[in-house]
Amino acid sequence: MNRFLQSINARELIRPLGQMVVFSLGSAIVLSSIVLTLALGLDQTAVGLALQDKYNVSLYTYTLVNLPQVVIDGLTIGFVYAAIALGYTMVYGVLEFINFAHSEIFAVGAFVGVEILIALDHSGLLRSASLGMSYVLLTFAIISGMVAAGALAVTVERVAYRPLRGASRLVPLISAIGVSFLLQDLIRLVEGLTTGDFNRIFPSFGNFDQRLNFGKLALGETTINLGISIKSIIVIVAAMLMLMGLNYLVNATRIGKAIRAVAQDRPTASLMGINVNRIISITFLVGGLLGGAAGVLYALKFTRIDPFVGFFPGLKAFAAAVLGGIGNLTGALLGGIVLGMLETFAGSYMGVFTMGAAGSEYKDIFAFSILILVLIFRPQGLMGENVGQKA
Amino acid sequence: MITTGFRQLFDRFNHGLWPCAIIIGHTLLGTFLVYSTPRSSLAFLALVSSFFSLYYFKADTRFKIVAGVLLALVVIPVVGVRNIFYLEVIFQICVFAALALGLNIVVGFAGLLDLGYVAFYAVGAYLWAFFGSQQFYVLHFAPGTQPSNLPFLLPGDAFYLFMFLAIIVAAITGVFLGLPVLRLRGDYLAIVTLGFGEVIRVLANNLDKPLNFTNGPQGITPIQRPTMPEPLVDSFNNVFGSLIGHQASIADMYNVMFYFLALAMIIVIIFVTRRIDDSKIGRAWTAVREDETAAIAMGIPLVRMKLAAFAMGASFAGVMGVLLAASRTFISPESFSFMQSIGVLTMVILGGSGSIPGAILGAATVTLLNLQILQGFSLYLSELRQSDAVIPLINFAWRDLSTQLDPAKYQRLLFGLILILMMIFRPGGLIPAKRRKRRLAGEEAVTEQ
Amino acid sequence: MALLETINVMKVFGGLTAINKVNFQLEPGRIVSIIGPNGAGKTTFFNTLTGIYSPDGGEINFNGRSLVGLRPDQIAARGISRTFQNIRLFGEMSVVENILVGMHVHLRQSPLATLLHLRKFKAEEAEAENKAVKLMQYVGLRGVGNELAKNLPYGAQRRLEIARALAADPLLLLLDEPAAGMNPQETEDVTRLFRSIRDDRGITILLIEHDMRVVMNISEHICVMDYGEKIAEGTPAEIRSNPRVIEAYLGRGAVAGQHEEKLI
Amino acid sequence: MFKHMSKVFSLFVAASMTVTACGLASAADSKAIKVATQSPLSGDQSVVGVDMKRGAELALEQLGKPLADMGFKVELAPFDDQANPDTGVANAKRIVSDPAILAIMGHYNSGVQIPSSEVYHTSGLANVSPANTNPKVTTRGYMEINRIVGRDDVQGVVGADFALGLGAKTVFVLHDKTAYGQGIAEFFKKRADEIGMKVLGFEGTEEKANFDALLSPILAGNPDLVYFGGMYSQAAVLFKQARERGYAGTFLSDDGFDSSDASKIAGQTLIDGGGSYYSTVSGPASVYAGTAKFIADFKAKYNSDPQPFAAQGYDSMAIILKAIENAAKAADGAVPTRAAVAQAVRELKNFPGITGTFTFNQIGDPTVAKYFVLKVNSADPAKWSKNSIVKTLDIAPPQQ
Repeated sequence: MNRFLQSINARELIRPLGQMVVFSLGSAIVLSSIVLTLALGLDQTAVGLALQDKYNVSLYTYTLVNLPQVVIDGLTIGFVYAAIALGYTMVYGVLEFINFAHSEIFAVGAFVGVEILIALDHSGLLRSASLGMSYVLLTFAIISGMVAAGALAVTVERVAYRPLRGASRLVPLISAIGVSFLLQDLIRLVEGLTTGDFNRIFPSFGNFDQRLNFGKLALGETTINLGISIKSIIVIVAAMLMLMGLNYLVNATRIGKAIRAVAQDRPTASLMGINVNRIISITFLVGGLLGGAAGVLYALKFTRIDPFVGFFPGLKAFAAAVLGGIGNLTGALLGGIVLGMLETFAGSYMGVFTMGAAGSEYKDIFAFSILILVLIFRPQGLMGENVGQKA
Repeated sequence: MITTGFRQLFDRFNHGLWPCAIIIGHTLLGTFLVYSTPRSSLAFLALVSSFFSLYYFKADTRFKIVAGVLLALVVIPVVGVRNIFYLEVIFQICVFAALALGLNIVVGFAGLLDLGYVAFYAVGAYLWAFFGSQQFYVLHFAPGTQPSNLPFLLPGDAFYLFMFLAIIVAAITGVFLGLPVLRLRGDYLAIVTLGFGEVIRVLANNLDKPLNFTNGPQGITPIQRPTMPEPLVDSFNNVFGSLIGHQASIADMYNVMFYFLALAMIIVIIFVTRRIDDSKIGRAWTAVREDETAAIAMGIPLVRMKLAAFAMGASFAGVMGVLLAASRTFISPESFSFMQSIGVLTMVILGGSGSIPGAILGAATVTLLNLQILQGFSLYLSELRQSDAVIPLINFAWRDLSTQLDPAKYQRLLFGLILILMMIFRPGGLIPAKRRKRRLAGEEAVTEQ
Repeated sequence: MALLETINVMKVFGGLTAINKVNFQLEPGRIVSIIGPNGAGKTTFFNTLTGIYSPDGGEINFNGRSLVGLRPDQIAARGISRTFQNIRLFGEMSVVENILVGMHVHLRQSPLATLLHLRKFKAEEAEAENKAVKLMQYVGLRGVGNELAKNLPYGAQRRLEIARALAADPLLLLLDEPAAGMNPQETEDVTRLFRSIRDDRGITILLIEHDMRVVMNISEHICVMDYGEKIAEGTPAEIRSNPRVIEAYLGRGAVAGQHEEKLI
Repeated sequence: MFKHMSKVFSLFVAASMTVTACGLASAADSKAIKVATQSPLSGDQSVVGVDMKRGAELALEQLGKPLADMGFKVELAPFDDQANPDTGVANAKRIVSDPAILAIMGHYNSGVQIPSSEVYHTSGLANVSPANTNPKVTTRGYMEINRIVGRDDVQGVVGADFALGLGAKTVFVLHDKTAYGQGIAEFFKKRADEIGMKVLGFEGTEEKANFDALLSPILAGNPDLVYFGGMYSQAAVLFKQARERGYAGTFLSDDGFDSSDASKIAGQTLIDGGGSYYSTVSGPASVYAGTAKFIADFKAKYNSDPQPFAAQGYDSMAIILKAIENAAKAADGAVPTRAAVAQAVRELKNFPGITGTFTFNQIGDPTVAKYFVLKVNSADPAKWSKNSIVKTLDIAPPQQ
């Protein structure tokens, strides 16, 4: 036991935690100062007056009072993106390949988790569960989702990607797009045949829907409840655990060492006696496990899932991974947080700042525009290394 | 074994007068079948496939041209006016073939994976939709609240002008998008173009405020069509009326007209593509696709060449957009989803990336599958389900077959399967691209292997 | 005046200095080799000359004009052609087409002429094709004009790469290990080819090569690099006896031993 | 590999031959009539589209008897428009080219209905739309095109008037950025402005899950009422999240909200605070006995609750069957022409359906649309049908 404890490299466990704090605070401070400056500048213009007319508060006060909640919301969705982005970045780091089907692997995880909970709900177990038990059941659902998604990811790699290794880059990417579409309809087919309906709803149990309130902030005639729901906390904590676990796996274990070796130089790793195929399978397995967990967490947070549920979160998470520097685990975290924050800030304030001309319907575009901008000025992403082109 | 047998059979008949006889026979058989069984999918397939025997069999070029012209300009319109569904299918095959040819330049020639290709289609469609409708006078109304009886901004014949304008506007959009993103590596480019496709769709969906440019999700209607010359209708009816069995109405003639326009566009596109492919630009594209570093070291300006490919692909899509807007008289953002981009990509990959006949075959196959065969199967299953039929051996009543198993529902599954299987088993596509064999002076004859 | 001149050229990757203040002059019409142990920065030097890497300091002048800040294609258009250490042909294109790609910068071909197949377009294409066939034959390839480049045997691929580079009518030809992987007979053939390229066409040649027989046989001048720096320069005879070169190749101990020997 | 391909190909050819053969066989029946449906059966909108088709299927099964007694064999020909105008138009042309098809029930998306109905119009094929609320559907004035749902410019107004009646002074209007949802929301906003309510914000969103960003301005304004134009699948998620963040006001939505899944998603949050309401044309069980029976029958047959517009699908088919019957009687039991069927649809007077009593005006809108506003009474999805009527309105559509 003691030997085991010693073998755990404490620093590798703590490091990502520190990074999370830095990234969260950093992006919160930067974005907050931007919107506050904007608000101050626009306070006396038509924008401010229009708001005064409707809400009876100055633009600056409105912006300031809303800030804490916006930051909390941004962080929550940011961690969801980060959790999905880890799967993309793992695979990309090793194979330099965009696993386009990761979003559907995520969806399968969500479906398996939710179906298990629905079955438990029908058996009455869920409603009678104590608080502690409900957490156990949730964990069980998450683990089931992980196992299913992990198995699927490994299968997909074996069937649709492995035969294409060594072909030009676009070939496996197109195959991955194919897998993504195939899986969407397969989920639909299976759900349709078994349940007759593919819209599935996360059953309500435990205390996950409750909200911890931190206090009230006065805004004109109304007050804003500052708080965070328990399910959001679960999402954040789980995402943190996932990142820490992954970080540890990659940086402090034998398998991690093998994964890094394969990522750096596949032929050499193979010469050193590493079973490259096995390591690649493990990479997909890990990516799938993470995706499955993220799927169940997503269903917990947002209640309703359908076979196409993976597409948009997947796209955003991919954008997050690229933003942070794809192939870089810390980058995925940073990218997720930054993207989540940006999106939430844009969605929350754009309508007010543009007097309703452009509102939260543009938040997806906003995320993509940022991605394009970053890629133009820093193609390797925020934390990626600049790898020179080999001639 | 079947393949070799088939090939031997093919070779035996592919010389002398056989090809001419087969082409004529095939066309006549197809026409006869369609005539005698006006709603049979198979008969229609037989007719459409005669284009491919025209393509595959070796015959005198002049004969092929005459046969092709007769088939495209006489047989198809006549059959199409008799049954407008056929004409619609052919029209859509033409539209998608044009799109596939455009995307083929980007993906097949230059090797740039563009997942947002319909964005340019949308640009063309909305260009004409805005100027060719009343939308200009609706700028200050929220969607749905405009008064009726507004005038049109431009006469319908401005359509032809806008077909040219769309080439330019779509090309500029292509350059505008391409400039920042074409420096990116191939797989990043795929995702960024995917994002761009979404951006255009979301813009189309949301630009109904502050000024109502696109009418949002309600879409723009009515969009004008070019005027139909009366004499054309009359002469068509005079010549073919008896063959068709009834008088073609103006609406029928519009169908024929848009089919002709789409066909003309395809011919122009093929002509342009082949000429460009066979010049220094085409070689530069292939070089860039094969090896960017080597290409740039040979003095090929990478970004400029990629931009050229992007702009050219975009302009083809732009023209087809204008055509679509006019033929439908209605445009809404739903036509420009990611699904459409993937559909066109599937056509290119299925037919053969970089192959012109491949792109057309891909477009024809996917469109036929989607509009005719899968729907046909579903309808057939639905009929069986409403009958008392039973599968004999296992004693399974069709009535109990779940509607979840209707093939028409699984378009995505089909696209996915095509993409995966083609990549694994036949990455070159159904008709792989071939390099042109040159007759080289001073070279001794090259022996075929 | 020197055809190519580098002044204090630097290239740094991360913390690693791949080329350190290299000063180098290349007189027109000569055949010059760059040698050095693996990882000495030779290929990086080529990549910096051809613009694939932009230098982190220093000047590169070619034919009297600076190359710094130009894109690789612009540099190629100025008259520098190259081959690659690990052959980089356009595998799916035919042999002739590969050579035609090399002529890219010299072909006019306005869009209009291309689309309408005007007479000047056809004439230019025919002339280019002729030239390509001649080039093919010049480097010793016969009867393979319509073969796909990827289907050629190894030695032929090397030759094709040289033909492609020559197609641009360069002033300077950079060859990166052109004899790698060849048998002695083939090596002798290409060596003769290089000399005739210089003699018949007046093209200056700069090559990286490990095969010392080739280097000593063909070079009029040799430049030696180690750890990103130019450590020696001179005629083959001078280089052969230069102690720093021997040290770089054989390690410090060997040189010390040699000195001891002399002392004794 | 190629060998496999040819095998697949020959299988494929054989299969399509069977299809054709059977198609030919069935067309031979002289008194065979088909009614087509078009709705999205695949893709993410198929949830609604499939149930629309099922509604029609159920109607044919239950109400096909009079025609069967006259010796007709009525078949359903369901088409998948994939929510895509291109597919819709192609299907439309296929439908009109089949002379056995006498009428069409469809579509879900106005974006598909409008171009497709141009085809029905040129071929004189009667179209009864169960779901298209866009005014343009009927304002083109086509003889063949009818709908049984109220127009955007009616339902939006109903919602706004009701909100005022509840005493709401400030509202926040949201919609789902579809032709349907935005159409209703635009008219809600317009009416709200006219009758003096303060519209704090008007936003559309395609988001399906994470409404946090959208909720910030709503909670900051704390409106008396939040209106959502669109489907329950978004509205219920949004309402739930708003309530969890402490919003205490009232929710109001449109007939897209009329699904028990809404309370499966949002549960208790619909009851808390100011409660939740929705306007609908589909009468609740207490008014229309047919509705309760429909829900029960639907559940028995398909093992799931009907989605919004399933009942309208049922009614559309019922109207079509009745019209065919009338036209056939007028033709002395012969197969009626398409024109006669289209005429018969228009001429129906006070047809009793499960979602209302229908008479069409001269452009094909129901002359009087009966609107109910219902209040969600229970967090239990099973008790959705017990939702109570709080208001009933009879509104005639604008005459253009």
